[in-house]
Amino acid sequence: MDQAWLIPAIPAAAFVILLIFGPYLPRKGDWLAIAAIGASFILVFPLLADLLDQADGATYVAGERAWEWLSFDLSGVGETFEIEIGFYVDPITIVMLAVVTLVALMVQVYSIAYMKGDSRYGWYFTAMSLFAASMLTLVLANNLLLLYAGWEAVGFCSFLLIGFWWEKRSAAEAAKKAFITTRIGDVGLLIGIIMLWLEGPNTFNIQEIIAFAQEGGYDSTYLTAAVLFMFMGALGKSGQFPLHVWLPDAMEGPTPVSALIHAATMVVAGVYLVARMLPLFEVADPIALDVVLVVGLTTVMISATMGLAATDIKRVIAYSTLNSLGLMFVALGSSAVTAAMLYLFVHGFFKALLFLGAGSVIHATEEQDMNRLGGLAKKMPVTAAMFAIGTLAMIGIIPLSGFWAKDEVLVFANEEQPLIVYLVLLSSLVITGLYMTRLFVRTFLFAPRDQGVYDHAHESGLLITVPLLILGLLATVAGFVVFDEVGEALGFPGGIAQFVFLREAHEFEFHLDTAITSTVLAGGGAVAGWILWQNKAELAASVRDRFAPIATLLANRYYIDEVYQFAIDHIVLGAGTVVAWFDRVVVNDGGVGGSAKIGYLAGFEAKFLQSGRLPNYALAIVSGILLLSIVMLVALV
Amino acid sequence: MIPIDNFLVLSAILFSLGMYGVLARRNAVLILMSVELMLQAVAINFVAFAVYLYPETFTGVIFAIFVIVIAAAEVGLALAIILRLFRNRQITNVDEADLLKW
Amino acid sequence: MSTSLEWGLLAPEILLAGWAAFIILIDLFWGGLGKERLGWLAAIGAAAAGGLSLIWVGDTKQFGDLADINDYTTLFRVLFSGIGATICILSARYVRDRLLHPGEYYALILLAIIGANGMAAAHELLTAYISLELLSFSLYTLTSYAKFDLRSNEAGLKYMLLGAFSSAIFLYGIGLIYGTTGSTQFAVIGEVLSGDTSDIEWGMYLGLALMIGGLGFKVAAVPFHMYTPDAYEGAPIPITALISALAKAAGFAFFLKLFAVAFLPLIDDWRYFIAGLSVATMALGNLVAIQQRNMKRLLAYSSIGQVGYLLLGIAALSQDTASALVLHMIGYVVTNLAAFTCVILYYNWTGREEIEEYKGLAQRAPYLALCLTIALFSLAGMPLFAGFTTKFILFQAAADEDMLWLAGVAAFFSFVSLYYYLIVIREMYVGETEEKTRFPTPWLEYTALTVLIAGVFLIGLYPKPVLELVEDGTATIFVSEELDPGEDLIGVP
Amino acid sequence: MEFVLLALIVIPLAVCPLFMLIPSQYPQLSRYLAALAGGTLFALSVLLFAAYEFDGGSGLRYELQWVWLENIGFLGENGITFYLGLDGIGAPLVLLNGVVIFAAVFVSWNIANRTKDFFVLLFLLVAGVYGVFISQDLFFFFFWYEVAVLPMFLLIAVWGASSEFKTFARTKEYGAMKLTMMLVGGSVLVWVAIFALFVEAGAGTYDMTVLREAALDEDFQKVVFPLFMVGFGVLAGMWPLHTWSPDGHVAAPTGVSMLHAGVLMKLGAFGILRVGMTLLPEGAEFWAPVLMAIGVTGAVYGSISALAQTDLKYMVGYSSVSHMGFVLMGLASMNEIGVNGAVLQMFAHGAMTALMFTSVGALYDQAHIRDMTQFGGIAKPMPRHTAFFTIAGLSSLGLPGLAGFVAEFHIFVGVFEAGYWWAGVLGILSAAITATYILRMLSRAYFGPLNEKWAGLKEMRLGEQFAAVLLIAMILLMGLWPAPFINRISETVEMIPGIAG
Repeated sequence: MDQAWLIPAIPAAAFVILLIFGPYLPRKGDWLAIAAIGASFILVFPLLADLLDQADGATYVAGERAWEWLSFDLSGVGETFEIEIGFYVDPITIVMLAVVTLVALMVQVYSIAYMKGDSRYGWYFTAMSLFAASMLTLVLANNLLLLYAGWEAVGFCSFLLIGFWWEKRSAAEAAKKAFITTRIGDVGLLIGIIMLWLEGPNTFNIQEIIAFAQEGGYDSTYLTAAVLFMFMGALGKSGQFPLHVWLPDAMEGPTPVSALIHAATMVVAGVYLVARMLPLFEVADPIALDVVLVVGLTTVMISATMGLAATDIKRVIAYSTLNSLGLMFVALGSSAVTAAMLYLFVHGFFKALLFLGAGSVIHATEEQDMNRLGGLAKKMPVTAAMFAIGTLAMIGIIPLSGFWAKDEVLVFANEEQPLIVYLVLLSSLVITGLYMTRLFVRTFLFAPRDQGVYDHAHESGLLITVPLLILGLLATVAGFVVFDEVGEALGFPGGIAQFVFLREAHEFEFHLDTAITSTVLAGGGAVAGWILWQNKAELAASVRDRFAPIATLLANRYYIDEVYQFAIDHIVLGAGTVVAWFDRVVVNDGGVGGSAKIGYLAGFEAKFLQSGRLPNYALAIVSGILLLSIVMLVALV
Repeated sequence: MIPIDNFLVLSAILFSLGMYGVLARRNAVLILMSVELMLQAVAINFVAFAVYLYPETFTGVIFAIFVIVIAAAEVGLALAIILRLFRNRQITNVDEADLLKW
Repeated sequence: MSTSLEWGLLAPEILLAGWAAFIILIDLFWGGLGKERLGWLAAIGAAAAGGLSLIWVGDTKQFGDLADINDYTTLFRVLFSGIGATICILSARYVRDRLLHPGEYYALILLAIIGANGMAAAHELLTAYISLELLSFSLYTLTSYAKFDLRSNEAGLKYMLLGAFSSAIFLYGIGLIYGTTGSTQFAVIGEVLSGDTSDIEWGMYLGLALMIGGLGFKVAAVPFHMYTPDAYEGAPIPITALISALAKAAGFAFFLKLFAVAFLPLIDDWRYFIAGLSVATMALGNLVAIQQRNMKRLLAYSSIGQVGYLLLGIAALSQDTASALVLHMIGYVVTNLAAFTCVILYYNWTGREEIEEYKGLAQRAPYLALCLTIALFSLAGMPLFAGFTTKFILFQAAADEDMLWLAGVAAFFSFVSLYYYLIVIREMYVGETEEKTRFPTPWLEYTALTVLIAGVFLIGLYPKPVLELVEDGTATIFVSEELDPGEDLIGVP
Repeated sequence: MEFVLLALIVIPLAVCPLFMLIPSQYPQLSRYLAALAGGTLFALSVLLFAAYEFDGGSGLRYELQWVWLENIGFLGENGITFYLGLDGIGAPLVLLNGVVIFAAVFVSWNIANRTKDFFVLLFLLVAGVYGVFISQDLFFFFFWYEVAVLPMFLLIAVWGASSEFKTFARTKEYGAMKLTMMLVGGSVLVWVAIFALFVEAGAGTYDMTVLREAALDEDFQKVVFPLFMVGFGVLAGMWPLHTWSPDGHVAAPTGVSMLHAGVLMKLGAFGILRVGMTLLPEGAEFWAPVLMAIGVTGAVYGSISALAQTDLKYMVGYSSVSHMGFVLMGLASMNEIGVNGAVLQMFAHGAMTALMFTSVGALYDQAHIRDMTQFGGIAKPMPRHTAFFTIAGLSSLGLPGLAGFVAEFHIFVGVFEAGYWWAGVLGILSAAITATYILRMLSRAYFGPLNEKWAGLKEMRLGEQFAAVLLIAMILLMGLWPAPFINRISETVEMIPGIAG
């Protein structure tokens, strides 16, 4: 248990080595990065093993180890102000570690082929190792400050990797946008952390804070405010409703980056944070959880609808990610950690699969726009097959993992939340079915729209297809974890449900009715999508013309981007110009310059007293004498 | 005996006349004369004090003598400078001598 | 009855007078000596007088109630002869090139030193007045010494007439004080004024006001300062240096002694008038200086500003403030002479005195530029140099006498003064000139300059020795001498 | 070790006449001498920082006291003493000064005209700064404080650069004059406050350890503290009196603005802490909310106006104002965490700004313009330069793992702890705004397609790269392992009366 710190340390060490010696290593050191992430992946299992054999029955004892990073004693209050570095391993961490390390490994192997020949090939793997290190630190952190450190580092890495091809103006802008938006979110997180520390037990340790809160240490409105502030950080990082603008643009980065960061790991950090802090959400008054729920719902609806209009295949998948994240937050909103973590676990695989599939298409055809693709299935059978599995998993068709996890979320939504939530989710199922099939059909089936692209297409090499196959297998199999028998078979006493729970052991019930409704709706969506977009997609075109205004609205992403841009240009930059002008003209020329001018003018006037004529001087002397004597006599005599 | 006040008043009047002369006059020599007038007023003052108030010591009287001596020296010096000015610029009016200003 | 007039005590003054006559004779009869060497000769004379006056270090003697020869007098004698010697050395080259009759020129300088010595040594008003007039007359003549230069002439005229006018006022003041207190001895006046002065208030206060006015003229306090800029600009440069150093120093030596001994009992009455004068002087001196374009006029206003700080010392008069004032005066004199040396040298080379014409001096004469910068920074009160330490001690002493507001005003105006010093420095270092030729290095003047700059650094970095000297000096004027009332000049028993 | 402390002041002053002796035909010789002197100072600073450990009492170590003036006039026993001593707050700042001067020497390696005069003035500045950090006597504190301001005018006026803008122009003389006049103007207030303090304490000495014990009555402190606060605040870039900083830095040569923004601005904040808050605790207590308000305004105001700047140096100038606003906030929180944060921020900001100016200077030396809108994609020709500037930018926007975050975090916690939650939120907001303008500048000037005009740019000179690496080492050291700094600072901060737990 106490070698857990090795997991983030190895990629960090790799990062340092690659940073300094990278260019001189053979093949620019890509093998070192992959070896490092591989080692971290392998190290997860001993952790799991320790956790399991210490577990008595279904309750798991979490391992924690901490070292003091910085401390000084506060004279007045007697205690000390301490910041420590440590890790905390419990079931949620294990799930996260598994997803992160595995997907990272797959992506890095995939990138060898994908990034071959890139001028900054070495730098790519350096940044990837740094990302892995910081993500793992975030997941393992035992105190909020270390979590925040990992949080920011991950944001920085996404800035580096989105802006990997920074020669492109759009990539540079996207990177900037991503980092600033997440930074704005992090403002909330930092405030939340400090608020929790302020009124709490003078420590940043998460478990102590939660214990303190559960004993009713914080008063509820204060706690709600702190928790909502923290949720603001999760919003930024996971691209939820108000701060989701950066995720679609983040597709400027290389596809493996999108696969790793914007599907499986970074964006999920927000979900992990809320899952980790859920006890706080629950102690705070219910408004907190409702906010999470509402935000999740709005993101689900917005992303699903926008997915319909997007033409770039990566953007469609990005919207699907937003959609899934929305779902996770809905699950968390109804305090179903199990459902959320399960969906996260499963989503990591099939979303990475979809992205890598898209990557292989882009790698093969150098083309991202759906209107120019089509009919690639014949040329790229393996990619097409895997992409199909990914799409079906995303829609949530019965055997695949997507179904089971989505089903859990629906079950909870149905039981805990009012009906409206359940209905919204169901409608989102339909729309997901629609745009996912649209994506698959437009890319792989029917007649190719651009012959040049079609001829150019070829099946990608083994280095790309093998990770696809692995992920494809996982996407299908991972769902069965739901059944306890499968859990016991894997050595989890009482199945996975027991493993990942919050309040009490929770049984996966298989609600036949929700399962049927969800499958019917999802399948219907898929079929409708097939009909709409088959061969020349005339039907889709006619539908679009009829609902032209809605289509344009969706194409422009509800104009949210434009609103934000307007806000930034006019309000923020405008304020900047006004303040800068105020500073230069009023404070500087007016205030400082002005007072200097007063001195100057006073001197200027006084200068002319010196008229050069002797009687004036004599007059000055006489007036001096008179004044002096009169005042003296009047005052003193 | 004439009370001391008369002398003090006389010297005050002379002093003020001298001061007025310095301010009003434009010709350098006349200014000089007004200054001399003021000095004589001072001499009167000294003698008055010496005689009326402190007859037993000669300080006052000696002061008066020195004042007169120094006034004489002053006139000599001043006239030399005024002459120099006149020779150079043919002006005696003090207002015209304003090369040095501001 | 101290009718025993120990003439030996006045040896330095006698030496100076003799030396002046000697120089005039040499100039008259032995033309071969050359104007330049005459200057060095005069300097030797002045220095000898200074050396001679060191004999009386430590003891307190009186020259028959007229002058007392104690540490205070010795201190100022050395200072004044130092100033005289420096001025003679500096004006050697200037006189050779531009003035006639060098003999009388140097003689008058020596006479001026005698006048200054007399003012510092005076024990009673008459001696003080006579030496004041001696100093003033020699300065009037020296100011208008450049016979054919209109500006020197006009300056002399203004200085002369206004000088005479204000000394008449000063005399009237003395008369009234004599009338009310019965004596011209400082100690006796002090004695009488400390008694009940209810019935003699009118005469006393009017006398005091007139004396402050007269003295104000001599030290160029604000309402009476009008002549200073014109006199400084008109006079030949070495004489401007002489006026700014000697006249101010002698004026303050007398001012301090008069107010410390004679008028100390009335301190609570006149304190705020002097403070008012000081604020006005600092304000006008520094503000108008910002406008100046001519180097000499700038230094004139800067010296007016410095007078403001010295007046602050008198306004908050006490034993500590007096020694701080004298220290600041010494610092000011040394720095001012250093600045004027640079101005004289530059004038000798180029004949220019406008500030713009100092452009690019740093390239042409780096050492001169460096010394002028040091001097100006010292005048502004920047650390490492004399100005900072002396100002710090002076203002702190004033603050100690609960005149904190005045110290604050002084600190503010010393900050304002930095502006016009920086303007000169900017011209020297940032300005560019066409001709890049390096100036010839005048060795003698450079040694004098180096000595002065060393003085500036010494006072700035380690003022202890100088301050102790000054402390002994001022101690003597504050201890109440043994009084023998009724004792008078030539009193009849 | 006492003489090592003395050496910190003696070396820079001793080196000045040495420079004078070098004939101006051999600028290379004076550069080597400068590098040697810079190196020794750096080594000594590191030695002092490492060797310092707290041993009870007031935390003063390596004391050296020589009587300068005593028992004369108003000075009593130990009147003015040349009293050097290193304490916890001084140690990191001494290290900072050592690092920045060593870097500045390398950055100003190719100053062509009058090299030796440049180095003389530079080392005079350094002597002044060292003097302030280690002198324990109020007279000499002010003495060195003024010495540090003395060479600024010439450094900027002679070696600076004027700049034309569409709507206004800022010549280097204007920048130099304004900077010097405002700083000396500020010091007038400090001067008056020192006089008042000396008279009130009545101890006849300027020795700060004695003045500390002098129990000054409450309302006297309330009147005198604002004098210190505003007087030192001018140099610390306090909000309404900060305008000299952007203009001064735009006009100053790189090495000078490195030293100035990097170290000299810390003198102001250090003054408030060492003289204001230690000697006048109740006064500080009373004025803390005002200082907090000014600090927050400075922080937000600085970052917003930096947003609108197109000139790189102006942007860095305003960012310095903003970060110094953070320092003032830290000081105003009057509790230990906040004040620790303030001192940490002084160090962190020193290193960051020095690094930023090094990079901007390097760019300006080659491109001769600083308008970021005309640059594009410079990362291609100057990758290392971009990396260095990015690290500096990231540290200033408070990325964890770099110095900025550690300091800012402490300040925010301290501010919240002191109950000014509105100030804390505004502070964190201004950190976000900092992120905006830093990233906007990075993406516009450095990333994106390469503007052909700048294809000819070459990488930073070796000297500049060495300086940058040195500074980055400091940023990373404090970012990753702040324990050595915190341990030293916190012991001394505890000693300051009036600092709540």
